[in-house]
Amino acid sequence: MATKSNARTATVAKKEARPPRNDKPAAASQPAAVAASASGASVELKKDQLLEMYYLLLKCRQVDERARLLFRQGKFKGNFYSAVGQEATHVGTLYGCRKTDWVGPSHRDMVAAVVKGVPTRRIIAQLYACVESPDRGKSTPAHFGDAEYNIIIPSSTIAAQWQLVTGVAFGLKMQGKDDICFAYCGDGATSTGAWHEATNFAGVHKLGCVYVVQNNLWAESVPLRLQSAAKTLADKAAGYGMPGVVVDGNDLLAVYQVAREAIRRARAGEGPTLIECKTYRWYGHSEIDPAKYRPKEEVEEWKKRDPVPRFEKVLRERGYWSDDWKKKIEAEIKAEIDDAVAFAEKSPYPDPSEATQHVYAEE
Amino acid sequence: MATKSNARTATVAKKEARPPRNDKPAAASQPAAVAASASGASVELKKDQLLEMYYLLLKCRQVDERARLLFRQGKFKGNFYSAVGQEATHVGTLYGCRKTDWVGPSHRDMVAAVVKGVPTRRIIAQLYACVESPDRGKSTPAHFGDAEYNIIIPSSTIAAQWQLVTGVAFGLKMQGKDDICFAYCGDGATSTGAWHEATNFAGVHKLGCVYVVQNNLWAESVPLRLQSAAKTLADKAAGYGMPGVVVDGNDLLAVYQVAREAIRRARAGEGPTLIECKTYRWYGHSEIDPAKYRPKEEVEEWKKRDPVPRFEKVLRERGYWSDDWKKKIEAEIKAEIDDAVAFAEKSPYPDPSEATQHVYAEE
Amino acid sequence: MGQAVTFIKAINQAMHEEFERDPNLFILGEDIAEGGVFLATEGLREKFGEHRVVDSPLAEAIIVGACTGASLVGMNPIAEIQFVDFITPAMDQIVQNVAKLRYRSAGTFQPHITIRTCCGGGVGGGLFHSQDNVSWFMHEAGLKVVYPATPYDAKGLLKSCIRGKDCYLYFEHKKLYRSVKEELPDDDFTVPIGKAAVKREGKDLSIITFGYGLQVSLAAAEKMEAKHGVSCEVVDLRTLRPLDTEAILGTVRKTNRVAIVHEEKLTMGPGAEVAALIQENAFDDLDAPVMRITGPDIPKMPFSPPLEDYFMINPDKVVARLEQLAAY
Amino acid sequence: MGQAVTFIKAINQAMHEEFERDPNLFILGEDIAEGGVFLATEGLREKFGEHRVVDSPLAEAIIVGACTGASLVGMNPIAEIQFVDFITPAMDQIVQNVAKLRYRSAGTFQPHITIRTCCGGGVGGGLFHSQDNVSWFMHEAGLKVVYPATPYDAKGLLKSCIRGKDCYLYFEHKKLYRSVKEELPDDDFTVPIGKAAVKREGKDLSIITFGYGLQVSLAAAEKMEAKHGVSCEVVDLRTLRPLDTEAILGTVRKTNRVAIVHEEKLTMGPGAEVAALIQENAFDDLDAPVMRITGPDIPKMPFSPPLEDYFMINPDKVVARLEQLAAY
Ligand SMILES: Cc1ncc(C[n+]2csc(CCOP(=O)(O)OP(=O)(O)O)c2C)c(N)n1
Ligand SMILES: Cc1ncc(C[n+]2csc(CCOP(=O)(O)OP(=O)(O)O)c2C)c(N)n1
Ligand SMILES: [Mg+2]
Ligand SMILES: [Mg+2]
Repeated sequence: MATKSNARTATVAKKEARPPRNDKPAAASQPAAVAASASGASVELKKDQLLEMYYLLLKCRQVDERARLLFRQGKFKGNFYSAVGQEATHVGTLYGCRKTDWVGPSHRDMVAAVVKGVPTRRIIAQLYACVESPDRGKSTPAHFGDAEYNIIIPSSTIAAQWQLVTGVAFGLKMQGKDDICFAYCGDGATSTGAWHEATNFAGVHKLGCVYVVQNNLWAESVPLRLQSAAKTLADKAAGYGMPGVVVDGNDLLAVYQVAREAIRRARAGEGPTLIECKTYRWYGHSEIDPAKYRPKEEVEEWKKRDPVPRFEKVLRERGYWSDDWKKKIEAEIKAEIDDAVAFAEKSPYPDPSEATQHVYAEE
Repeated sequence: MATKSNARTATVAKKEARPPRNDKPAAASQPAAVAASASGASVELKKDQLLEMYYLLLKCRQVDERARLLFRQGKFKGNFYSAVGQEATHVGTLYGCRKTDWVGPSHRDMVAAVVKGVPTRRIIAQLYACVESPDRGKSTPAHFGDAEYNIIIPSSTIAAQWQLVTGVAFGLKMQGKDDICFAYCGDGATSTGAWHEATNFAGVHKLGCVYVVQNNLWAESVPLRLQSAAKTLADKAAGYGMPGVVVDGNDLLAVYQVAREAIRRARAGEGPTLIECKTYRWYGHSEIDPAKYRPKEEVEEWKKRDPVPRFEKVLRERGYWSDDWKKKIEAEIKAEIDDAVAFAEKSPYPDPSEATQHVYAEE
Repeated sequence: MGQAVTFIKAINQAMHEEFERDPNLFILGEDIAEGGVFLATEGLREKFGEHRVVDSPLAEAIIVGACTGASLVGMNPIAEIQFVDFITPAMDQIVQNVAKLRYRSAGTFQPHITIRTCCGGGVGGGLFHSQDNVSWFMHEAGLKVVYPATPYDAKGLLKSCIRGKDCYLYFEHKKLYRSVKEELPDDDFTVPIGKAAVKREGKDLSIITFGYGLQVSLAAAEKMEAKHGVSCEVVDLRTLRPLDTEAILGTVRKTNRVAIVHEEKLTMGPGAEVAALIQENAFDDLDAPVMRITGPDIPKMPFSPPLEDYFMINPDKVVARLEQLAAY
Repeated sequence: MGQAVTFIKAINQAMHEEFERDPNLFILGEDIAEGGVFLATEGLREKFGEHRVVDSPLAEAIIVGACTGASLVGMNPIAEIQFVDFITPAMDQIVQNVAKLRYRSAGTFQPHITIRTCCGGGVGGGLFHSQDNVSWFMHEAGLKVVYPATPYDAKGLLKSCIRGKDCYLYFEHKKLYRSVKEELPDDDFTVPIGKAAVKREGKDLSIITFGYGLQVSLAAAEKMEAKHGVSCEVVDLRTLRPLDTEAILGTVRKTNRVAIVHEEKLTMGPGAEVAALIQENAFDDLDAPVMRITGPDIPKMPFSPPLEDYFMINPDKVVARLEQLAAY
């Protein structure tokens, strides 16, 4: 394991069993490859924090599912890359971060903005490519960025965010600041030269980066076995002189715990950490991908590991759960999204003349 | 260590102590960081083979030193990248390989051609950029390639050879052939995206590649500490799902032994191996680099680890040595080089009209 | 003649037939074994196996590097770059290795590769699924650049690349994939690389174009005829490197007025070279400056529909400019 | 005025002065802390420390990526690409991230970077130390491309990049580094980006050029005057994107005959755009076609001296073509 030479305390990570690495159904080859949940034992979080985390998890889910629905209803053009199934990787890493911390999301990380506290109106407006979107319709839907919240607007070119975030961390380090940088990418992204050059650079300069690889076993229709022969993707970390941790990406508290240590290191100037979250996207690569290449059993198996009810279970165990509360927040979130949709639908497309704006800072 | 998860038998590699990773003088920080020599114990080579290896080692040295001299005498233009001090990495890996095996040399690997059995005339002619050079003067000196010997002509762009050789191995695999591919590069090259993408690809497809990283602690004036934070460069191997081995690159038999296993694996279709040879270039990055950035002590320390006398010692210990023999082969090699120089000096530059040839196969 | 097939089907057919013909042919790319986003590779894996239809890691440099290397031992590779927007990570391999390996070895190493990639906008792809980037490669000696506009040419040119000895970039405009259909001969055929074709005869002015520009130009030509009785000749370049100088100058000498139509950005777009070439070689034949009717000088291309529309060429935009040309 | 300084010294001075002026300025590149192959960065590390003069890993993509990212938090980065031949691994970052980040975020993210790189042949560099590759970047909206030819311009333009808000590529022709000297003002000065300069007044014909082409063109102009009494105006573009259309058309309208001189390959070289632009906008002012006097259409450039000579432009080659232009 990549953490070997960088011994760490996160017990969660060490207990993690590996989900299957080939494209055979997970259930068939290695049943219930879910790690023992961290379920809080070593994580000190107060009740209201845990409830807030659940709220965020649910909000990610609802925003993402609504985005899918809106796309299928033809409400916005382009495409959409759903993160449903992977939301614990966003909430677990970003919960409690500073507004001034930086986030480099990839195509599947629109909901990172939800966790970072961006108003839902801004997020939905981006899908509608309208003037109320922070990018005024310049970029494709789901490529949500927001300069106010230090969320870098994604480029489609895989690992672009990884490079930029690394550069931001380099700048912050030169400025002696302790804001840190979160970057997200998929298993496929780890094969790119851009990813390698950036991760290596962060290792050399001990940058304040929390690198989150969402290993969902597929890159479009390409299975992991054709992507990498590494035992785990976290094994790559040693080659960059940083700790690498594998964690059950569907176990919110497990992710949270692993992320805390990475965040501590990053903020303390001890350098970056590579976190591999084993997770799964429930739907196709994008809304136009029927994803027939994945065995049904594999999808079913992973849906059973849905991070939302798993975290509900934690709350129940601790006696924090109430069905009424769930209904209440669900309704609240729905109302917020409804409002956002109404808002975005009212917002016009940009005037064609905007096409020539923002090419340069100085003409 | 990267070999951990890919347990191998090479005891040499495991005994290897790490030379210092910073740009402080080696002697100061970690005296005599030379590994216990494999000195043959487990390597079964007959006397004539050992003598042949010495002969090749010496020939590399002499050809390289003559090239340096010729450059300083103004006999050829351009530049030259000396491998003096690193020759054991070439002889140890390529000794006994097939003529049909492929080699992807970098800028510092002209002498790989010596080991592969290329006539010295061809090699020296390349320096002179004359019509007798296999490339008819198209490429810069020291970028020696030879289609007859399956030595890919180097491009200056670092890691280009790594990519091409990986592709050759992919082709050979598709054809079901058991010829294998050797690629050479420096420590600096491991930071490139091209290197990463190629190595990862070879891991996925279990290609017949022997990847040799000559870690000479410097990439031009850039010290290793600014190149990589990995404990060893071989640590990168695990991230590609292949064995990584560190070896004393100035110990010919140690390199040979490690390479044998890598070659066996490659030929048997078991996949690639990453070999990190700890070594040192005696001179500047190129002949125009005074290399003032390196502490004198470091250079002195490494010159003491000269692979040539170290291998002489092995031969002496085994009772194979004779001063007369040494004198004889030295003279033979010198005569061969003299002849090659005379040959190259007589060979004309290409006609200007050749400039427009070979751009396309079909006009 | 067989039945009418789409542009994408013509490409798919070409590959099926060539895979059958040449056991050394293989294809390497992202997301291709299942057929790909546009189904260009549909059925290949099922028929020829996953050792010849290989899903690559997400790594464009090694897609090109591995194919090039494999060609040195006699394999015949097709490298697929999913979208030409993602060709930039392979720039080093294409420009420094592929384009120059033959040259720098004085022809002793003989790389051969067909790099297929899809390009072009007007399909709601936004900034990273609408690029062309063809100009960069037109500049590089050692590469040949092919850019078909019809199913027939797509099939015939792809076969020529696959059977050729050089290193080819083969561009497929997404907007053509399903919008054009054509009956193709049942028999094997190829289309020569480096030859343009007159796709519409005319006598008053010439439109030189390629790719999706052909559809737009043909429509504009109809409108010019109908509206003004101006007879437009339309020349489809088909290959962008090498340019078919003879065909280009031929139409210029015939009509004395010429417009270049392309979707790519104006500055240093393909039209720059064509315009420079024409005025150099047929200056005295020109009754008007060579006109470039192209996309604007902004990143290609913003997503929001009005912005995309602003970028795209269309018959009306072309007609508006051609009217000026005719009146010059 | 101070004492005469070389081109490379002017660049070095510009950086020293700007490092002094702006505490957020830093430089990242390979082999720079010791001064670099050409001593462009000499003395910077000693004076400003290794946290501001940073030797990077051998990785051009992250050199550009890290600088761009750092600029988002207010740092002012210079990225050095040791030779422009090695800019290809950074193509993705430059074209997709740097050039488009401002645009795709509607100006809410504001990248700023100066990418310095050396280029050009005629110095025995062969195929991988002689490239220009400037054409690719001229094509990209979002980038500004600067290519000085004299010490004064080198210094003034570099300062403008460093103080500017945009993303710049700054080209340094190796052959100029020590071959041209000029006295520079003691006082701080800048040279505006996007402005060409008439470097020699003339009335019979115009030479439009840049970089090393300027030296060659000035020498050729002298010869034309001496040999034929032909008075040549020489215009130095200085910035290749955006082109100074006004200055270009100005000289064309004055002399009515124009040649573009550059070392880079002909096809899709910078001259293509300039020629296209001129004939588009000043067709009726032209007494002869715009002539392109450039390097040949082969990989830039083979090593062996006769092959290199074949590639390089020189005053005699230029004069031979200008004689044709004058006689047209
Ligand atoms: C450089 C580049 N190459 C190819 C693509 C096309 N593409 C978009 S997403 C994707 C797969 C990404 O897989 P992964 O990194 O595992 O992320 P996931 O979609 O699974 O979250 C590909 C190949 C791209 N956007 N950029
Ligand atoms: C892509 C690329 N970037 C930069 C260079 C310039 N360059 C040539 S050799 C070199 C250093 C190589 O260092 P290393 O890989 O350690 O090999 P060594 O020279 O030490 O054998 C550099 C930066 C290059 N040739 N190619
Ligand atoms: Mg994935
Ligand atoms: Mg080195």
